[in-house]
This record gives sequence, structure tokens and C-alpha cells, in this order.
Amino acid sequence: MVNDKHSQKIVDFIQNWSRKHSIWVLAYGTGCGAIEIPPTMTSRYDAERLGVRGAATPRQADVLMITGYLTVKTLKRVIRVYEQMQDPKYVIGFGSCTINGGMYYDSYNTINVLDKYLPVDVYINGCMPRPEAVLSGFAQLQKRIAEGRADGATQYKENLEWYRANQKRIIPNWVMPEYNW
Amino acid sequence: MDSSLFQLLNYGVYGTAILVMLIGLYGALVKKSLLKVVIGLSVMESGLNLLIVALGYLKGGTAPIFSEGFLNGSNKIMVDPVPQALVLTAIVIGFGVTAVALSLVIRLYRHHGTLNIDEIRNLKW
Amino acid sequence: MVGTPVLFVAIPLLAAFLIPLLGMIWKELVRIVPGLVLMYLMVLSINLLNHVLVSGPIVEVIAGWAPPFGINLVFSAFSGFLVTLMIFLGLVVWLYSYRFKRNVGFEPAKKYFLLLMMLITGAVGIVLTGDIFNMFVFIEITGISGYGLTAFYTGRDSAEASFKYLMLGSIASTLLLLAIMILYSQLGTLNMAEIASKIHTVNPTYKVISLILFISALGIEAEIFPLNGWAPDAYAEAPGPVGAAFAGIVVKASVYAIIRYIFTIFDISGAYSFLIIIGMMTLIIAETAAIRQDKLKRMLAYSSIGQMGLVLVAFGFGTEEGVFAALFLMLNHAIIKSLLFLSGSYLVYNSKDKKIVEVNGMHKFLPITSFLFALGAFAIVGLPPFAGFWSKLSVLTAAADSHMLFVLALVLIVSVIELVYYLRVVNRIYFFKKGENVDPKKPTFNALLAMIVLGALILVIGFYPDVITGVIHKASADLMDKTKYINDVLSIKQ
Amino acid sequence: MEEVLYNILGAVVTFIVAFVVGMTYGGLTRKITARVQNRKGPPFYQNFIDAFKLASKKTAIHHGVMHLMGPAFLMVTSVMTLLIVPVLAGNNWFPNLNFHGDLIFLLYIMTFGPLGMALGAGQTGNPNSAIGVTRGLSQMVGFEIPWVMSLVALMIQYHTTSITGLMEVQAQSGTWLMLSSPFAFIAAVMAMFGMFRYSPFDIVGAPTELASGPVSENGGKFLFVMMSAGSVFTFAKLTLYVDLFMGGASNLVVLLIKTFLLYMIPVLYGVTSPRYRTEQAVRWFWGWPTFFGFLAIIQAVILK
Amino acid sequence: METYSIIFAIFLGGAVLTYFAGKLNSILQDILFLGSVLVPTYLFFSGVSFGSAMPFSLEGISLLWGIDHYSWLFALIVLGLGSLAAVYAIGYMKGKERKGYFYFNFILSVMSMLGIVVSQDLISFFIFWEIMTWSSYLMVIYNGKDIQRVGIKYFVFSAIGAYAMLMGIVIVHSITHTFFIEDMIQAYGHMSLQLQIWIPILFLIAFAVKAAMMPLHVWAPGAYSNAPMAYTSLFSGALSKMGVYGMVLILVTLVSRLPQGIWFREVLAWLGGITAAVGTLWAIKQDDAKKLLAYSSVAQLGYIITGVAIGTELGMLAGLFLAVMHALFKGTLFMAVGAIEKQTGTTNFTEITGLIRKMPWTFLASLMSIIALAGIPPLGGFVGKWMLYESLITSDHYLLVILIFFASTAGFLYCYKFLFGFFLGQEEKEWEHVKEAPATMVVPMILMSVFMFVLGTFPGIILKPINNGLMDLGFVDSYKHLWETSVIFNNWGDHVILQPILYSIIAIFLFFLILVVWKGYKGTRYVTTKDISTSGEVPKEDENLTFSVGFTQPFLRAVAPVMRRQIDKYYTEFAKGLEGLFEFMRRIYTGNAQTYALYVVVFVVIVLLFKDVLF
Repeated sequence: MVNDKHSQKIVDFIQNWSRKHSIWVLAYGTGCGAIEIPPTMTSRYDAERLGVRGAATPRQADVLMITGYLTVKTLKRVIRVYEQMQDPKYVIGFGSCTINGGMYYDSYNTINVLDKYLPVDVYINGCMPRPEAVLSGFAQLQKRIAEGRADGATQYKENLEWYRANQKRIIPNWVMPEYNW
Repeated sequence: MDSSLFQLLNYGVYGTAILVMLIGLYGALVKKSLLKVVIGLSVMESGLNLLIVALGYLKGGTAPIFSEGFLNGSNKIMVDPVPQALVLTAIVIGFGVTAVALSLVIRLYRHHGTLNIDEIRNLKW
Repeated sequence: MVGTPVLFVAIPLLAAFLIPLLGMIWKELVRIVPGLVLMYLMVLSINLLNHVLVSGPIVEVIAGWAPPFGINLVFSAFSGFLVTLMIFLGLVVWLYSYRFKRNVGFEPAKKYFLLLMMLITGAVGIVLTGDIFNMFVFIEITGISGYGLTAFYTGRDSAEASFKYLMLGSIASTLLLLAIMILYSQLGTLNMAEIASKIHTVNPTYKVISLILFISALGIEAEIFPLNGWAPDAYAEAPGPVGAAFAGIVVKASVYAIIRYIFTIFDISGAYSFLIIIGMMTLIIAETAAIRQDKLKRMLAYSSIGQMGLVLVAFGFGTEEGVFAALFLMLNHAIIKSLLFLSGSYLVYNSKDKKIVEVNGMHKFLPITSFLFALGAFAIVGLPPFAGFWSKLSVLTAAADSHMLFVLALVLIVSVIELVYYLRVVNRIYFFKKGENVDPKKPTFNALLAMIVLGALILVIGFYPDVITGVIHKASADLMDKTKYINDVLSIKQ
Repeated sequence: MEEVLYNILGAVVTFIVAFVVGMTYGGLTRKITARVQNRKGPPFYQNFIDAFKLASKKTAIHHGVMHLMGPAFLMVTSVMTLLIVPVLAGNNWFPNLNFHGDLIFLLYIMTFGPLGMALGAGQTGNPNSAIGVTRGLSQMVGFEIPWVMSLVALMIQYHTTSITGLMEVQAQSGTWLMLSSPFAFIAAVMAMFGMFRYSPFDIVGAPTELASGPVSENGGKFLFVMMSAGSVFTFAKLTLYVDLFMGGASNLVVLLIKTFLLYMIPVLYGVTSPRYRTEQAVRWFWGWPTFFGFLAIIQAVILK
Repeated sequence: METYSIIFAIFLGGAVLTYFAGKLNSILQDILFLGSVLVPTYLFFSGVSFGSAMPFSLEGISLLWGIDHYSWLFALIVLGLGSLAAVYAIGYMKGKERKGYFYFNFILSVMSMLGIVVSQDLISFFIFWEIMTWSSYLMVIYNGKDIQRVGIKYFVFSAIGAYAMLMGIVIVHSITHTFFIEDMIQAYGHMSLQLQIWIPILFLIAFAVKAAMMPLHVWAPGAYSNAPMAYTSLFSGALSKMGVYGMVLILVTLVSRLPQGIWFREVLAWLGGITAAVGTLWAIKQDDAKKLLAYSSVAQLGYIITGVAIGTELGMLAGLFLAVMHALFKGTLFMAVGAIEKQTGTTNFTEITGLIRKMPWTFLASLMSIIALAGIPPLGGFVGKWMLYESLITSDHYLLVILIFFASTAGFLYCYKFLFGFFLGQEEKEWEHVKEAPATMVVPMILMSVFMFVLGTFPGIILKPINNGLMDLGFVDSYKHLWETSVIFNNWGDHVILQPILYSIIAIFLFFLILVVWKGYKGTRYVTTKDISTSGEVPKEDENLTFSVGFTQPFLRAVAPVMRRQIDKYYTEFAKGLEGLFEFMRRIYTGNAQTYALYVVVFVVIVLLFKDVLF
């Protein structure tokens, strides 16, 4: 039955639909952007009506939100958290800093392009992005999920060596469990 | 001798004997010198012996010996021989005890360098 | 008939005075002869006891004067039982002290065994005699040899202990003589049976005063509180086997004397409750003092005092059950406390202060001695299935049957205290680490044998008390039957 | 054999009903909470979406046997509770195991699952899980006291320890027990606050504090099973309350109305409350609720 | 009856032989030890028949040994647990010192316990009681740890109890002039009211001490945790049951005939309830598994006492069933702790974690016994708890049932603490080398777990003998042998039918197990407990993430006012005061010869002055 193409399609549809409408965000407050999450979730903008909801631990979360600049020190934690999340999982780059370093583009201590280290599905630009922008970012992600194009995790797995090399370049003493699933 | 006088005398002897005993007891209980304590004990014994002999005395009795004089004499009263025998024994025993006591006193003096009974109290509680 | 009671007094006395002479022939004889004598007496006493149990008491008249004029010795079931017990303990003590400490030398050994034989003579004499003045003499013999044995070690403290013993002993003899004289002045006789048959004619005041003086005088030897000031010191400072001899022989004889006076001679019923009062006082004070001791032998001494208090309590019930219990307790106490003294003195053999802490970890060096000490400790607190349990049970049964529930409860509470201090010592022996400068000494073979004999007896009586209870039952019946005693003695016509 | 099959079928139907209702209630709760907070809130079927998503998520790792079995323990408890509680009164639709156990049994079977899941949570090795578990167990000690007191009050008043017996009592007398034994009802409802773990008694999960506590290492299918077990359990407990205090329900609609009304008490109380500390929570339960429990027992003894 | 003599001869001889065999050969010693426990067990269950008794006499006291259904039940506990613990002990004692000592006392304990249950007279009862006390005392001081306090405390409390009993025995004897229990029961009706009240009290003190009832329980935690675990399983499982045995006997045969007996029952039941609650609270506080289980034993015995004290038939059944269950699960738990102690060298929760994958069988046994201990269906503990609650409710103990329920619920905390502390949580590197305990240790535990499981669904296996025993004690069988089925009743007609429930549980469990777990197991991969969500931090290999210190702090803070009062402290103060008094008393012996002489004089004078009063 599972092998049946049509039913597989239906199952895929339902799965994608439910994934689309249930986005559990691991709000990992790495930078200043974390301040924009509470307004997004609370009554004025109310992201929960889209099915967006906070998750407490990476095991339960679907989306890893990188809220702002990533220092070298936090990058390690972020990678760890990302690898602990269960498939399917998505990354949202939040704010200019994740795109090109933003105002910290020449800092000795922050990474400039997040996509080199983690597969970003959706970027939300702005410095800071307003909650409206965040909501639009979620909508974008939902759209991508529904279309089945939010496959950052797959890319990460396929290009793990490249990502690892980038990561190891930034993080000097690499002592991390191997990511092998 | 008058009977009542004899009685009085008798009590006097008893009283004296008891007094001697009490003096001995006082010595044994109060005096701090070991030697005096031993003396006190001896005095107490002497008083007791005196008491016993006095108890055995009968008015006008002679020595309790079956001698010719006794058998032939007019005085057929004989004092009770038993207390005298007892006293003899008691004196002997008292002698032995006193000897042991004195030897112990010597040893105590040798070890403690004193005869004060209050200072010889290593064993207590 | 293999022998007469007079031998029990005559032979050891003779042996005592022969010892110095024999020592001139061969030095070892000093040690061997007392043993031979005691063995002979043991055989004799067992034979006589068997005879007595079957066919009634033997009354022996000395020097041909029939009672009440002459001195007589009575070997009844009661006194015979005690004599056998004493001789047995004497034998054990002899075996144990064959070459004990100072005894190794000839001179000390000569004195030691001489005094020991005198002690046994005196104690046996106390039990056997039927004459109160004769008893006084024997008490003095026991006393003097006891002073000597207490001061056997040449140290400072043993002289002190001995002096205390002597001082109280002198007062005791004074009181005793006074008591004897009061009785004599009233009745004109010194024979126990005679006195017993005439006692009802005496003015009650004199009677009571005399009894009080008797109890006080004998109470000093029998370690009754508050007359027992000498006892802990003497036990603690005398050699170990002498402590055993005191606990097993001297005190037993004194208690015998008290009991004889109260049960046979006097007819004062209040004396029984008085026994219970002083017995309880002795028991409680001694046991509470024992729990706080830090010296082993002193602790054992207090424990011994307490046990004697319990014996007096048991006698104080005045019933045959009570007497049975008391006799059983005396037997067990003699065996067990001797074992404790004997093994205890090896546990603190080379120690100066005989501190309890010095027994720490001794079981590794003296396994058998430690085991026997533990056995004795378990037995004396009355844990089944050891010997002490049965006697304690009979005491309690007797107490309950006499409706003395308060006494019963107190005895049991005191037993808990006893338990605590014995267990503390046993725990130390087995589970603590040995002190640095403690120098244990292995017991000699004869000492070990003596202890093992006692230990085996504890187990035998514990598992099968019937071996001994028959005799004790007869002995207690014998003590209770006052008229029979009087008749037996006074019917002898020479 | 036919009977067994019929029973199994009934059990499955009951389960499905309970699942659906419980999930819906969960969604409604979220919606209501949102409305109270002046938000639009998710749709009422949001919980179904979440559940499907969780079920469709991959579960790549586990921490050992107990971790794997934890959700199953929880589910067993929920289903057993559901099976013991009479869902609909006065007909033979879902007899399940109604006559095979009584209230005491129910009390104990209800603790089976949390403990089992606690074992699973323990094996994950996450300190937060263990903290959550101890908090949960402490809170359980708290709320079980008034809860049992109210149950004991009912038992002694009506001389039965079985749920069906109490329902019969209500059917015969025609009044609900919440009216005839008001104190017991008050105590039981106050205990319910702890049972449903909404604020201020959400000390077990405490998302921001303990990272959701015992479930912090469970994602995907584990969480799905736990979530559905929780929904079923919620429904079962509500049904139990309805059976005990509101005379049961003869059909599903009445049951839904009654359970929903009952359910709103802890939900609405929770929406407006911050969180207690553990010992505060425990002491709260030993305060007024226990007092009402005492009153209930006194009333029961008097009216017995 | 020759069998009794043979059994006890084997026990005694075996004990001595085993002790000395250690000097020759260790394996021979093990074999002798096993033989001297198992052979009498076999002989007892094959050779001893009900009703026939062995009379004999010792020291003029007639003694009687025999067995009825009631004592058979306890013989079953003693010998069953004894045999399993003996098998376990072989493994446990391997390589330990003082093996002979251990074996000797072990055999003597089993013997004395059997002796207690077969004694039909008070003297052999008391003798065996004391042998039991001192042999267990010797076990308590086995480690030599803290013995002057813990060991002596145990013995003193036991002795107080035993002497109270002895007092009762001799008082009874002074009335009946025999020591037969039968005669005591006969004569009890004719005693004065005062005695009728006091005799049960005296006996109950003894039994309450052994059953570790408040406020006589203070010895238990130290003693249980100090004894070697192979023995503690017997100590807590069987030895403490002797207190229950006696208690039931006294309550049923004596107290029930007393009009005031209801007060005894009420007081006992409440004390049992308080014991349960206090024991539980203190168990929650412990960080050492031995202590935890020790307090837990106290608590469990509280339930049992409550059950037997309320005295209805259901209560008796509940109490005795719980007694059997307690023997099983507490025996297993102590064995598990012993296994862990043997393998790791410590029993502290704050040190050990994550043994589940290293000692799976031990974990399984522990899990089963913890479930039984907590009283959660479908294991046997639930049956006992259920009957206890029902008996309390149906006999109008409304507040007591709340107390018991509180204790029982709070008990979950320590139950979880035990499992979590040892088996769950982080797997630390320190314990990587740990292996499963040897088979001789594991097999008894697993066997007992199986019993527990079976009893949870078919409690009739044990309830029927209990019922028979109760009928021997004079209960009317108001349940008409219904205990033979796997249904439990109360006297209001409510019931729990265990079989379908068990089947349902198993079915549902398996369904979800297969659906989720097995499928999940295939799809998932084991990761170590270091791989947890730690806010992205990567814990180092030797970093200790375990949460075990202050594990139950929140709850303890809630109950802090209750925990502030320790009964133990009062006892300690009392003992200190007493020793001070004794210290003062011994100052009487001043060491001055003249003072002593003065005592003599004063004594004589005083006695002479009061001679009219005294004589």
C-alpha cells in the first residue's frame, strides 16, 4: 500500500500539509534578533494562528531560528543543536547578520554567511526584521514546505563534508560527536 | 557484793567496753593516718573482746577450770568458759589481721610516700 | 562411704601448711600438690553428693562432742552442692593459675597456692560448719587469705585494694562477733541447729539486732551495697584467677552464711523482704556503676556484685522456686563470671591500666580466649541458649510467682544495662582496630584448658540444663526444710 | 469469543472517541487561551495537525529500552483508565472493563503510566527530565490527598467503592453527587487542577524552566504517542469526574457538554495564573482542598 | 515427630560445620551452607504435617513444637526467602572475609525463625526469639561499621522488647503454671482485667520492636543498612515478619477477647499508619540505597501492622498478603542493592548512575519489585494495597486510609529515586567497567520477580493458605473460599477481577510496544546519554551531568516542618542523660577506705533505727 504511487502521494500531501501548519520553533536566541520573537508570538501578531509554536528542546523542534549574528562560540552550539533536531527540519536565517554579516561583517568574531555552515531554508532580511517580516518569513517557509522544496536538511546530509570543512575552519578545536544520520 | 551494785558495775563494764569500741571506731573512721586507723581497728577489737568476756562473767564465778580447788571449794559457780575461748580465738585472729594490716601499711608507705589515707585513692569509681 | 566431710576442711588446710615444706623437696610440688588435693576433694565431693542426694545428709561430729556441745559439720544436699561447686572452681582456678604471671617464680607460687588453699579451706568450712563461732573462724581464715591474695601483686594499687578489704573485713569481724555474742548471751549455745530450735524464745529485739548485725557483717563479704566498697578494688587488683575465686568461692560462701542465718536459724519473716531490698539496691547500683567503667576487670567486678544482688533477690522471695533460682544463678554466675575473669585477664594481660580500650581487636591474636569471653558475655546477660538464660528465667518465674512484678520489671531493666556494657566490650574485641602499644600474650595450655572447660559447661548447661537442675532442686528443697535440718543435727548422739 | 471480539471492538471505538475528543479539547483549550490573551489563536483542530506532524517526523535516536517503552507505559495507563471508566451510563455500548475494577484500582492504574514514563524520561539522562519527574511526583502527593479524601467520602457515604455503584446511586436518587456531596466535589475539582497540570500547577513541564521536563528528550513518534495518550487520559479523567459527580451521561452529546464544562474550570483558572513553586503547589493542595476533603468526610460520616 | 529433631539438628550441625569448613575449603563451605539451608527446607515441606506436635521437656518445662496453617504460612516466608537468600549469599559472599561467621549466623537466623513459627509454647518461642535477635545482631555488626551505636541500639531495643515479652511470659506462667500458648489463651479469659490489659501490651512491645513500629523503629535504618545485603534481604523480608507473626497471634487470640481490645487495635493501627508515613518521608530523604530501603521497610511494615491491627478478616488478609509480598519485593530489592554494592563498591545514589545497560537483569528484578512495592497493578503489591484500603474503608477508618494513602503516594518518590538513582540517568565513565552480577545472585532475584508477577494476577495462590491460617486462628470464612480465584473482594461486594485486567494490560502494552517501540527501535539508533539537549553544549566524557543530589528537595521542603522532629534524637538525649546519671551514681565509690567504713556504720545504724519498719 505504501508502495502505491497514489496513496504515497496522498500521504505526502497530508504530511506536508501537517508539517506546513505545525511549525515548532526552537527559538535559539543567538543575537539581538531574539527580541523580535516575543512580539511575533504574542497577541498583536499572534504567530500561533499559523501553527507556529515554541518548542522547548531540539528533539521536538522543526525549525531552528538563528536570530541574528552568530559568534564563533555560538556557532558550535548551533551546529550541535541543529544536528540534534529530527528530520524534517528547517533553518531560518533571521536578520542581515546571517546573510552577509550585517553590521558585524568585519568582526573577527562572527561568521558572515550562515549558509556556509548550516543549510538555510529561508532568510528574513532586515536589521532588525519587524514581526511582520518574521511572519512573512514563516509564510515563505510554509510555502516551501508545501511545495516540498524545504530540503535543507537533505542538502546538509549530502554535502556534509563541505559543511564540516567550513565549520572546522571556523572552530579551531573540533570535539563534537560525528553526525551520521 | 550487793546485787544492784553488781548490776551497776556490770553495766559499767559493758559501757566501758562499748566506749572502747566506739573510740576504736572513731579512730578508724576519722583519723587520717593509716597507722592510726589500724590502731583504731585494734582498739575496737579489744573493746569487743572486753565486752564478750564481761558477758560471760557470772557473779562470784571462778575461772572455768576443773581443778581440785574448784571441785573441793565452796564456790561452785564457774564463769562461762565459752566466751573466754572465743575471745582467745578472736585475739589470735585480730593479731593476724593486724600483722597483715601493718605489712600493707608498710607497702603503701613505700609506694605512696605518705600515710594519709585521703591520698591513697588511686582506685575509685 | 569413701570419706567424711571433715576431710574437706582438714586436707586443704594440711596441704596449705605442707606446701612450703614440700617446696623444699621439689619446687614443682608447690604447684602440683594443690591440684592433686583439689582433684581428690572433687572426686570425694561428687561421691558424697551422690550419696547425700540418695540417703540424706551426713552430720559429722568433731572431737567426739555431740551437738549441741561440739562442733559439727553438715554435708547436706544444699551445702554439698555448694562445696562441690567451690571445689570445682578451685580446681579450675588452680589449673588456670598453674604458671600465671608471678606464679612462674617459686616463692610467689608457694605463697599463692598456700593462700589459695587457705581460701578454699575457709570457704568450704563456712559452708560445712554447723557452729556459728566456727563459721566466724572460717570467715576470718577466708578473709585473711583473701587479703593476702589481693595484695599478691607487689604493685601500689593492690596494696591499697587489700587494705580497703582488710579494713572493712575487720569491721565485719567485729560486727559478726558482736552478733554471735548477742545470740550466745540469749541462748547459751553456738550450735546452729540448737539455736534454730530455740530461737522463738528469744526477745524479738535482740533477735532482730543480732540478725541485722549478722547481715551487715556477712554482707561486707557478700558485697551487698553499701557495704561493698572494697569489692571492685579487690577484684580489679587481685590476679585474674583470684578474681574468679572471689566471685565463685568467697562470695558464694558469704551468701551461703546469710542464707543459712535467714532461712534456718532465724524465724524473722521480714528478713526476706529486706533481702529483696538490699539485693535490688546492690543490683541497680552495681550495674549502673559498671556501665560507666573504663577498666575491664573493674567492670567485671561491678557486674559480679550486681549478680550477687540478684542472687539475694532470688533468695528473698523465700519460696522454694526462689531458692532454686538463686542456687541455679549462683552456679551459673560462678561458672560464667569465672570464665569472664579468666579470659578477661588474658585479654588485658600485659596492660598496666587494664583499660577496656586495650581489648580492641584482640580476637586476631587470641581467637579462643576472645571467643570464650564473648560466650561468657552472652551467657551472663542471659541470652539463650546459653547457661545464664535458664537461671534468669527461673529467677523471673520465681518473681512472678511471688507476685513481685515491680522487682521483675526492675531486674529486666537492669538486664538491658548489663547487656549494653558487655556488648560494648565484645564489639571492641571483635571489630575494633588493635591499639598501637598493646602487647597480647597467648594463653598457656593449662589456662586455655581451664577456660574451655568452663565454656563447655556453659554450652552444656545451656542446651541441656537438666544435667544440673535435679541436684539444685534437691538442694533447694533441703534448704527449705528447716525442721529436718534441726532434727538431723540434734539427733546425732555420740 | 464473539463477546470478546465485541468487547475489543467497543474498546477500539471508545479509544477513537476519546482520542478525537481529547485532541479537540486540547485544541479548544489553545483557542480559548488565545482568546483570553486577546489573540486569534490556532484553529481548534490544530492539535490534530501537530499530532500528524509528530507522527510523520522521523525518530532517529533512542536512549535505551526504558526510553522506548516509556510512551507505551503512558498509553497503557490512559487506555486502561478509559476502559475502566464507564463512558456512557445506562446502556451496553461500551462495557469495556467497567465491572472489573473499582475506584481504588483506578487510582493505582492511573499512577502506572506517569511512573512508566518517568522511567523512560529517566533513561534519557537529561537532568531536566528527572527534575520534572520529581516535581510531578511531589505534586501528585499533593493533589492525591484531597482527591482521595473526596473519593473516600463518597465511598463511605454510599457504601460502595465501584464507579458503577456510585452512578447507580445517582440514577436512583436523581440528584448529582456534586449537589448532594458538595464538599467532596469541591475537593475533587481542586485536586483536578493538579491532575491536569495547567497553570499554576504546570511545574512538571515548565517549558521555559525545565525545557518541557520529562518529555524533553522525546520528539517525533514518542511525542506523538505521549500526546495522544495525554488526550485520551484527559478524556478518561473528565469522564470519570462526570460519572462520579454529575450522574454520568446517557449519550455522547451530554457527555461532551458535561466534560467540556468541567474541563474549563482548570483551563480558565490556569490561563490567569502564574506558576507555583513545587512546595507551594504541594502545600496549596494540603490547604483548602484538604480542608474541603475533611468537610466531605465529616459530611459523609454524618449522613452515612 | 522425628522430623523436627532432624531439621533442627541439621541446622545446628550445619551451622557449626559450615563455620569450620571454611578453614578447609571455600567451596566445601559453600556447599555445606547451601545444604544446611536447603535440606531442612525440603524436609520441612515434605515431612511436616499439620496438627501433629512434638512434645518434650527441658529443665522441668514442658515444651511443644507443632505447626498449623497459620504458622505454615510464615514458615513458607522464612524458608522460601531463606533458601533464595542462601543461594544469593553464595555469590554475594564470594571473596569476602568472615564468610564462616556470615554463614553461621545466617543458618542460625533461619533456624531460629523456623523455631519461632513451630513453637507452640512460650519458652521455646522466647529462646528462638533471642537466638534470632543475637544472630541478627551479629550480622548487623558484621561490617564493624558504627557498631557501638547502631549495633547496640538494635540489641538494646530488641532486648527491651524481648524482656517485656519475657515478663509477660513469666506472668502468664505464674497464673497457668504451664508455658503452652494454648493454655495461655485458655487462661486469658479468667485473668484480672489489669493483667488482661498488660499481658498483650508486654507481648506487643516485643513484636512491635521487631516489626519496627513507631516509636520503636529507630534501630531499623541503621541495622538494616549495616548488615550485609544478602542477610538484610532475609532480615527485612522474613525476620521482621516474626513481629507480625506474633502480633497477629496476640491480637487475634488475646486482644479480640478483651472488651477494651478495640483500643489496642485502634492505637496499633494508627501507629502503623504513622509508621508508614514517617518511614516513607525519611526514606525519601535518604541518599544511600540501603538506608532508603531500610526506611522503606519500616514504612511497609507500617502498612502490614495497620492491616492486621484493624482486625477484620479483610484487614488480616491484606496484612498477611502484604507480609508475603514484602518478603518478596524487599528481599529482591536488598538483593539488588547487594549486587550493585558487590559490582560497584558503593550504594550511594549520588555516586552511581546509569547501570541499566550494565546490569539489565538486576534492573528488571528491581523494576518488578519497585512496581510491586509501589502497589501498582498488575503486580502482587497492588492486591495487598487494594485489600488494605478496602478493609480500612469498610471498617470505618476514614482518616487512617488517608494517611496510608499519603504514605503510599509519597512512596512513589523514593521508588522512583531508587530506580533512577541506580539504573537510569547519565551513564558515567566511572561505571563503564561494571558487569552483571553472577548467576547465583541474579537467579533468585528473577525468581522472586516471577513470583511477584504471578501473585499479581493469581493472588489466590497465597490468599488461600492465608485464609486457611486465619480459619485456624478462629476466623469465620465469610468469603467462602472465594480466594482461590483471581478475584479480590471487599465486604461491600465490590471487587477487582484481575485476570482480564492483566490480559488487557498486556495486550495494550504489546500493541503499543509493537506499534511504536519495536518499529521505532528498528528505525532508531541508540545514542549515549551524553547526547541530550544541553542547550547546544557538548558535555565532556567525564563530565557528570547526573541529577542526583537533592533529588527530592522540592517535596522535602514542603514537608520540612514534619521532618524536623526526630524520634531518634529524643532517644539519644535520654540515653545520654541516663549515662550521666550512672556516672553520678558510681561516684558513690569514692575510693576512700574510711568512707566505705562509714557507709557500713551508717548502714548498720540506719537499719537498726528502722528495724521495726523493715522487719
